[in-house]
Amino acid sequence: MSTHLDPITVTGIGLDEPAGLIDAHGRRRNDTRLTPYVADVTSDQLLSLLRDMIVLRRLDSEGVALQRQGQLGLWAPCQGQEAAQIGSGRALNSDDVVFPSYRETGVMLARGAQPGDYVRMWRGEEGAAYDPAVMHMAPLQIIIGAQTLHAVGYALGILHDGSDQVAVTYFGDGATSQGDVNEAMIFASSYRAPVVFICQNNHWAISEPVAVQSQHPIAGRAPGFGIPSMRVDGNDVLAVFAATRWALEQARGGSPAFLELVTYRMGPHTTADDPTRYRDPAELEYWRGKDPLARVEALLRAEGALTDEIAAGFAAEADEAAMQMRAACLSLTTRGPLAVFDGVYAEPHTGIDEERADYARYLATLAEA
Amino acid sequence: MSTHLDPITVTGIGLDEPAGLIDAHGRRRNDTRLTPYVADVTSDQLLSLLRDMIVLRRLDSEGVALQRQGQLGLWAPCQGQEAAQIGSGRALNSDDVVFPSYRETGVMLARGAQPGDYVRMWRGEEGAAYDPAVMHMAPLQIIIGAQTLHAVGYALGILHDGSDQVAVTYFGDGATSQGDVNEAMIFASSYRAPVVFICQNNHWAISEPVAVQSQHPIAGRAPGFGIPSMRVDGNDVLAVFAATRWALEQARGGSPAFLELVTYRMGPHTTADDPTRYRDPAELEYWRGKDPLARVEALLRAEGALTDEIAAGFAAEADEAAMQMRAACLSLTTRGPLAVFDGVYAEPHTGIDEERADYARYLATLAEA
Amino acid sequence: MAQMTMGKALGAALKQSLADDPKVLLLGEDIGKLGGVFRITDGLLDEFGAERVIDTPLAESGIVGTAVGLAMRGYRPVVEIQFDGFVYPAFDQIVSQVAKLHYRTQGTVPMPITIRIPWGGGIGAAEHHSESPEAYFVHTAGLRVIAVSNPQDAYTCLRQAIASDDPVIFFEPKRLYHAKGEVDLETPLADAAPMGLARVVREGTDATIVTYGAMVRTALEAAEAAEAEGRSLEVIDLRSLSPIDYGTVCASVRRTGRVVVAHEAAREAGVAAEVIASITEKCFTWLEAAPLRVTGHDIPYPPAKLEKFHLPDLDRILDAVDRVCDDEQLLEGVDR
Amino acid sequence: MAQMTMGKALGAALKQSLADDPKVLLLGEDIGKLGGVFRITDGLLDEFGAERVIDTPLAESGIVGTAVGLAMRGYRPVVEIQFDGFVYPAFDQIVSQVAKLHYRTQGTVPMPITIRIPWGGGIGAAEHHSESPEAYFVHTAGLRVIAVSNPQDAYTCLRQAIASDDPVIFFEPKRLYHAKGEVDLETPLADAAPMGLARVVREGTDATIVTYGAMVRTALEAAEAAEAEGRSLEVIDLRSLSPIDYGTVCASVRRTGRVVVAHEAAREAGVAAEVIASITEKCFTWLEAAPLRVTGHDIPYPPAKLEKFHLPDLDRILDAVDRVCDDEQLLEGVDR
Ligand SMILES: Cc1ncc(C[n+]2csc(CCOP(=O)(O)OP(=O)(O)O)c2C)c(N)n1
Ligand SMILES: Cc1ncc(C[n+]2csc(CCOP(=O)(O)OP(=O)(O)O)c2C)c(N)n1
Ligand SMILES: [Mg+2]
Ligand SMILES: [Mg+2]
Repeated sequence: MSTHLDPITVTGIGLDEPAGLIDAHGRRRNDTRLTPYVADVTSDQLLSLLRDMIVLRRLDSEGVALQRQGQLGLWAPCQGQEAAQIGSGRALNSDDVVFPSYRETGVMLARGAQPGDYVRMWRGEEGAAYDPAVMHMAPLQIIIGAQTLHAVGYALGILHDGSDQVAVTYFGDGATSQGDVNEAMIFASSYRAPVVFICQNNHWAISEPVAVQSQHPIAGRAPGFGIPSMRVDGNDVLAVFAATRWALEQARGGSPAFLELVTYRMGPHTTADDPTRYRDPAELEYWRGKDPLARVEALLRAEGALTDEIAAGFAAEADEAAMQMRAACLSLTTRGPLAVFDGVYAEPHTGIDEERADYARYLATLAEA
Repeated sequence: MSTHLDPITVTGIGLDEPAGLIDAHGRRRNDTRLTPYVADVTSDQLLSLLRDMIVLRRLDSEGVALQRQGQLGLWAPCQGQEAAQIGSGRALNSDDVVFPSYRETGVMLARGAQPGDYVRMWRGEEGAAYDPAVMHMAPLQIIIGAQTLHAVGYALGILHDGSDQVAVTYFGDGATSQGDVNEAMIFASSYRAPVVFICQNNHWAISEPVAVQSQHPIAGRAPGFGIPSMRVDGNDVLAVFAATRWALEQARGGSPAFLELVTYRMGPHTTADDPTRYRDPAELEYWRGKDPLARVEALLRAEGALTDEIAAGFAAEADEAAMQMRAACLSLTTRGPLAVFDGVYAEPHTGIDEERADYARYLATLAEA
Repeated sequence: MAQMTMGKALGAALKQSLADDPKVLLLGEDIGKLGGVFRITDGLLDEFGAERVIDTPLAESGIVGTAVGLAMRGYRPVVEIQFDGFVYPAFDQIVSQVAKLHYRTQGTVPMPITIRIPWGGGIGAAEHHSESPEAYFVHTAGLRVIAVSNPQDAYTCLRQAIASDDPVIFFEPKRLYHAKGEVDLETPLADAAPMGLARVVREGTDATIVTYGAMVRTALEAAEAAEAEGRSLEVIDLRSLSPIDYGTVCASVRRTGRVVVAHEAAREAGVAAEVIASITEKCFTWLEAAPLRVTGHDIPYPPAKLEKFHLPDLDRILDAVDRVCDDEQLLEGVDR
Repeated sequence: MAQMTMGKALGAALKQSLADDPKVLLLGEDIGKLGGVFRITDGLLDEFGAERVIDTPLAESGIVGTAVGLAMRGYRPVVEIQFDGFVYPAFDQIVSQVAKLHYRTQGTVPMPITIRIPWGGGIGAAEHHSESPEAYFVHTAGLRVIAVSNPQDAYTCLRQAIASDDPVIFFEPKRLYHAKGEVDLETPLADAAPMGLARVVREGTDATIVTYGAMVRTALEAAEAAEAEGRSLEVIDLRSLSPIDYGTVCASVRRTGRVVVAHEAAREAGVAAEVIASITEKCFTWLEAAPLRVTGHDIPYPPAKLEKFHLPDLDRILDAVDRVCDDEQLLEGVDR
């Protein structure tokens, strides 16, 4: 009997070295496609990307801590994906609109999230973490891949309005197996929708290595749909920044674009997960060597832009942000019982009115007793 | 405002000439990839492919006639696709298993369908046209693309059984937009399932030109999923035969394969359709010039294998097959009222028993009245 | 007032909605040049252009998911699902996104999407072309569900559905597409009865038939036949399947005390079960007999030649009316 | 007899089924090395290998569609849907293929597929992780639907479901995964009560509570609390939601005359509506009061912190019992 039912679990990363601008030792590399897109990026800007990554890592570990302490129901850590999220998120215009999955804490940061925004949903207080209109960001999406179609529809609206905004959607390597994500590429291609697909290939979909989904580089799928794509070192914040600019340029120029950001989920899938059950510790070690923060830090230190003082400042900012997030979390209050009926419909609805009334009657009997 | 919401309707056929072995004038062409696969094909075999195509065209027009005469509820003509269906269907081993869409009359023919098999479903007598086990062919599938996943599952079973059969699935250009078809390619690739995907790109999905689904050759999508593919002239029966052998070889060798057969739906989508509402008559004329029957006839006549006498024999066989189909159609009987409950469940079911009994009671009251 | 078919009335509603509000867009398979397989959108491409009457790739999840994004951008997408049986690939986007997004965003993001579904059997169609999936959507909180039975309601309710800030699943009985009726195209939308209300389409005193869609006509025929036998049946067209207008339904039941609920869809956990459970709860002391269901059997929709044995018809409705009115037979009935 | 959690009992059932029949295969996301997010398949990959315990790509339609093909090849696929809210992408394959293929082929092609769904709320989970979609499947002819409430039934019914030649949607209440009970692993399958039967889990005389899944425990608690107040409640665990064992249900209702039906799922066109419509039809003359429903509200599942205001609990069941037993309050009730 064949053993092919067991998908090969060797990933394609060695096959096709992703494009990058900073190597794992923090040295600049040239890339003919990417370099032009960051010619204007100063050390200060790179520092500011590093700052966001440092703050993000701190927020992320605070999220884990809050969950461990029972203050959050769940948390989906993004440790290891800071460059992918900050590098791409920071490349967007403020009125570009993001359609994220649940793991995009870093994109939220790049979009200017307020402290409470990070925790409201994970604490189970509300369905959406933030106001989508304020953040220019759709609610975090849990149904794998569903948001990619929303992005395409939104992008059709952009086209229709004649605006130069772009819809940008984030999803994982696992998500690429969903019909929706493929349909999204097809719709985007047929309508030339101004949408950028950003796949963070973090090598795992919970316990499944990326090879279960794809035994070939994921970025290789998009061209078949007529969508130009790039496979980029997702742990290289400068490369991600450059590639995102490239992709946005495509989108503003009339074509969707696709990025595969090759990165790694250093933590568990969520705080409910135990990766020791399925993951070789050596793999984690290997990826620690490619830490997205370390390499840009090394570069900036080597180039003299990052000093101990600046680093200490960033750490303090990060601690402050984490404290604010914690404080916001602890100050969240739970709505009352009848709030469960709020917002189901936008217009009056006899059914919900009757149920609310009956539930209020019931609550009154409890109060009496 | 952009006009991109109107997908471009120029198809990619000129972009990338599909592979072929017989040109539109009935002259042999060489193709380094395809020619080796038909080195053994004699004139007699080619004649026999032509015979099937002639019979198929006749059956197909009889189906239309039966529908017009009120004997069938619907018919999905395959005129123009004879080479695609006969060329591929005849290349299969008898125990390969086909997962068709609703338009695969020619594949049914190649699989040895009995006269009644062509009409039973379209007349509305039964859900399945034939016995799947006898035909090695799943029931005709109406839900676009659903059968492609069944083929992959079946192919996993083949792998598991260590058999050298292949699951072969047919679908249209429109179907390639469905999530299911993309998921099927992904599953097939991950498990290296012995499945052949045959897309008959007949240029239309009802009224939508193929460019609504894809503005690039459809065969270009498969390699992105890690599936080798070929884009073949679907009106060239020899090329289709060759390409199918190539694809089957891939599948028996441990890899799925994908064929795009570039062909044309010369008739309406179904007998319920009116293509004059959306199709330029010049396009039809253009494709008449590429008629799949005409070119192989021309070749066989030029090579002396086809004589008037043989042609007359084929025509007579075709008439005979059509007459048998008509006779089978007219002799079909409708099951009685209580038959609606048959076959819902494989095991006893109290719910259905009760409903059947109640309906029988009701029918008895009618009989009394 | 104009005489027109339901199909034309639906087309007129789409046309008026497109004309009234530039945010209205149509999406679907073959709705452009072809005008849809039922020609409901006939002429709209020419009049409003390919930016507003959009032929989509062949993928229902894609269509509905795209509509969600358009709604987030402030549009009012009107989706045509080609046939009832093809809505299931879009089920996830409808149930997990369309129905929930307004709630998920604490009411900040409305989902003014209308999903039109040519619906039901009785037209001798192939498999998957005669489904009655309404109960799935009625059971899904966050959606409104409308089912029309005549050209006037088709026209008015479709405009109301499109104008609604809530998502509406809009069922159009295929076998009535060619049925004609008077349609008032003039009355301003604001003056029309809301789509949420049921309507007593025939008054009667002995029993109430509650139904909707194509079955309204069958129920009216049954009521006429019953009248010949001296039985007076009230017929109610629910129109809105979610929410259901129990005010109208219960008022009738309290008068007649006897109820038959009819629909084409399967019986188990169908809309009739909902109606009967609610009627029983709200009108128990008025009921003189157990409310009965007349529905499609709990079987997959059968092949076309057998559909007449599946679909409730006049005789099956009258059979149930007999049973609900005949207290002796009723007692026998419950004993089996 | 062994004490074990429901989770372990389910794992034992899978293991036994894999051991008994080489045609049984498991398919799902993360069911291999991880043993599933709930660890139900823990250890099975090691024991039976990757050819029989198959981690799939992340696509539910793909999983179920693949299972259909495997079933056509003669296999008995057992699918794990990771959470209730992720079954919707597979809805088309379930409704149009799994449920209909046997009928479509005039009974020649069986579909012995079991689709396991970790199910329901009460565990403080994120959105889409607490759904109760059972009514969708109950309404779908061609499927059987099972919902278990204790380790023994979990073990026995899952083995029966896998052995059945019909497709079974198998609901496992997540919040009981860790609840322990006695499990008899020895009795041959042929000697066990069929999964299609309901079970009286507590006898009583004043009213009948009909429920299933995690709510059985809540109903039992309610019955105990009621007993303290001198009211005797009978509790029925339906187990099979399609078909429903009305023999057992009606026998109880004819004794008590009063009924409350409880479930977590939304109320409109839910399983309780089905049960009440059928009870009313079959037991009308025995009913002393209108049967009442205690269900989740007709809202999308709320954020975790609010779920306690959504899920029926002991008090809400007792409230309904009070109303169903108190004829005066009942009359008030119906008037509102
Ligand atoms: C439709 C659906 N199926 C299954 C799940 C359960 N699930 C949540 S996350 C996840 C893995 C996703 O992997 P990937 O797309 O790579 O994203 P990552 O978590 O690595 O960021 C799964 C299977 C889901 N949320 N939605
Ligand atoms: C899920 C689904 N959606 C829509 C339809 C309606 N429909 C039937 S055939 C068809 C066009 C199919 O086009 P294509 O895949 O190119 O196949 P062809 O008919 O050209 O052979 C459509 C939209 C369907 N049968 N199933
Ligand atoms: Mg991942
Ligand atoms: Mg086609």
